[in-house]
Amino acid sequence: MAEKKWLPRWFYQLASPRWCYQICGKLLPWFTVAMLLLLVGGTAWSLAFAPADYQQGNSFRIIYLHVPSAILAQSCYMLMAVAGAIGLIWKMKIADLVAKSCAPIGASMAILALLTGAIWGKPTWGSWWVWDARLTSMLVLFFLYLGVMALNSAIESESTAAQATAVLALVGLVNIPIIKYSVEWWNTLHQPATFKLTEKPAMPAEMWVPLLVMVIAFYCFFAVVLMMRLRNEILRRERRSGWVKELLLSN
Amino acid sequence: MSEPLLKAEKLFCERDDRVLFDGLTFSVAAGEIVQIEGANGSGKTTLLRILSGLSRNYEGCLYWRGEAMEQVAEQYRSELLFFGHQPGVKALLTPEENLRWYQALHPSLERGDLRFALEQVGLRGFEDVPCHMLSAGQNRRVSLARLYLSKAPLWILDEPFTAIDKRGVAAKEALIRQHVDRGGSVILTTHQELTAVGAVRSINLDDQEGTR
Amino acid sequence: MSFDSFSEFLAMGGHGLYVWLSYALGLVLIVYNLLAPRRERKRLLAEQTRRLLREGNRQ
Amino acid sequence: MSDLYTNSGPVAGQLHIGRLFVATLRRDLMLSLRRKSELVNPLIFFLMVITLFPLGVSPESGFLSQLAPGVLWVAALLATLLSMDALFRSDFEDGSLEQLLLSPQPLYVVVLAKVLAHWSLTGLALTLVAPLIAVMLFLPAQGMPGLLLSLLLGTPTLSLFGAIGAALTVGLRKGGVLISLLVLPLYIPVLIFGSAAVQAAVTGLPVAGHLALLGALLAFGLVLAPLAIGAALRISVSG
Repeated sequence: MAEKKWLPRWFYQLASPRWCYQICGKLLPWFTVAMLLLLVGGTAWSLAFAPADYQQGNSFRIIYLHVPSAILAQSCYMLMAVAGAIGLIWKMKIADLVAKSCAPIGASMAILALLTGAIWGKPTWGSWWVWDARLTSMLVLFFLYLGVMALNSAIESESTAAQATAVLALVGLVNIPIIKYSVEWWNTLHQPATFKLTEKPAMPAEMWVPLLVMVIAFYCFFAVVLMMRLRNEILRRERRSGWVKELLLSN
Repeated sequence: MSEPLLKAEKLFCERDDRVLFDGLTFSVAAGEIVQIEGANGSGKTTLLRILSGLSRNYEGCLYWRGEAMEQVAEQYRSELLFFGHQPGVKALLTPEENLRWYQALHPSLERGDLRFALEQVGLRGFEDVPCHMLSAGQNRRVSLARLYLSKAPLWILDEPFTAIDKRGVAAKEALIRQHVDRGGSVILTTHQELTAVGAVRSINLDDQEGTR
Repeated sequence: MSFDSFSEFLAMGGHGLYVWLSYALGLVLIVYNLLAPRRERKRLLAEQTRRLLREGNRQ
Repeated sequence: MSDLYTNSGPVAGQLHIGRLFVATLRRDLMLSLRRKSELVNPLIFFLMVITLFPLGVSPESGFLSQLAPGVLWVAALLATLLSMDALFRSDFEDGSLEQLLLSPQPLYVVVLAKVLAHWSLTGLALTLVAPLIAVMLFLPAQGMPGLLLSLLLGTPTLSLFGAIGAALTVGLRKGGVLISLLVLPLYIPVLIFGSAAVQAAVTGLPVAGHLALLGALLAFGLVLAPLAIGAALRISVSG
């Protein structure tokens, strides 16, 4: 393994499922508390204290769910693809498991972004669905997630499934900017310069600070769910190893 | 004694929740015949696929001429001839067309006389008959004709004698013998008794720890 | 506070349906995402413990 | 004679990439041409999907001519997608794929040759019949060059991306539907730029920009897709 020396030590520690399981277990309560505080505080702030938008009124408050979930859906895909690549290149099991755990979270965040976008569209544009560039890109992202999940569940062998999914996720990651660009281009072609949902020239601080809080809260939520899912996957993958047996019998 | 051609260290493989082998270590020297034995489902084919580099679902290390397999994969492939479960013969092509493509694919196959090779496997006169008109055994022999053209030092053969008559088997054994005499090595599985190839070392997968 | 009364807060200036529907959906998805792995963990632990006991008995 | 195998130089040294490319292309074309019935299936499918639109929507010429660019592109896309599953399947089933992966020659070249062979019998064929079918949809004559050129530049990209899906699902018994699920999102940019090119040609706007975008997508696909296809094939065969 001489050729891998240039990687830092924690990288190898991460590669140990047992260490990873334990560190996730230790971190989980902290992240859970942070998530709960931020989510409750952020929701209260965005629903009751943030000012209403002068154009859209109170329907603007949907932004505090729509934007964080959209951001999370995108960064979750990125993490999934990067973890998949690490798993492919360095044959690191944990990375495969992280990638597998990411998919359902990202897909549900994409659904949330789509649904909130559609609901927001009703008071803004007067219809439940508009082929807006952002919503369309999000829909495509959701399709990409569905593809990854379908492929993963179609292949029986766990390691083959992980590798195939990683390739697909990487291909998707490379294509996402192209898809986004093409959809935006298509959008301007068909409905020139309409009113965009989340494009605000300058948002006042009392509007974007709660948004920031919600984004951080969503990231904490993501960390919590990811760690919970990862721990499950580790248990399943390592079910025959000594430490899992001990853990099971001590229960 | 020089470096062994192929070395396997602590191979571990599991399939469908079952450990096929664990800690399997062996090496194959030049001029050696190694027969992989074991009951059905003991992982013979899986092992051959791992050794050939087709299957990557294993743990452990493989070395080719003393170097890690991943680093010399391309060279290894140029020095390997693999005969797998499926013969890899296209039904819509003639034996000759099939072999021509293999020659383009594998530089280790001599560009010599295809007709000679086909004659050796008893397919003279079938050169331009589409393979779907041939029997299963004849299809396998089309693929086996590659052995007569091969310059590759290592042959990995999965059940090469299935669906081949006695005379054919004797001819293949003579060929293997010749290959070994020239310093080549063979790793194979077979249900038949090997009679005329000389010394055969066998590795039994049933004896492996972790296999029950 | 940008609302004067609780009923105004609920009405959201006429957009109550949309805002509350969005937040309800958000709540449902978040809670589901948190509960699903918990349930899965319980199921997994029980299943693997049973398997372990089963295999222990056999030997 | 025993020194024959100890020096490995000449065997590893000579890589006849050009010969390999031509041999693979020839082989795949020959295989397809010997199975003529399957050869025309994508074309028939293309024609049938096109027929559905006048029947399902309206046979009125003004309406159809407006719909034509998008419909032609969607139908071409679906026809390509439909033919994708067969790309590696027979090779996988008869063991040729294993031999292909065990070749010391660059997989990139073989994959590219296979995709090219596949494209010349699906994408290229679709492109050639598209003007005939466009007439049935009342596509204005000035749109024809745009249609031909956009299909010519766009369908190879469809084949390349589709081949990634085919390679990922080749080990699965039921790959067909799954391929569509994996590949359709990736087809979106090609569809957008392709149908926009036709539309622009119909309205008399310059199409060079659209075609340049399609060309860029193709160049991008040519460079990267074979790598993904090769990796996917190795994974599928390994499993």
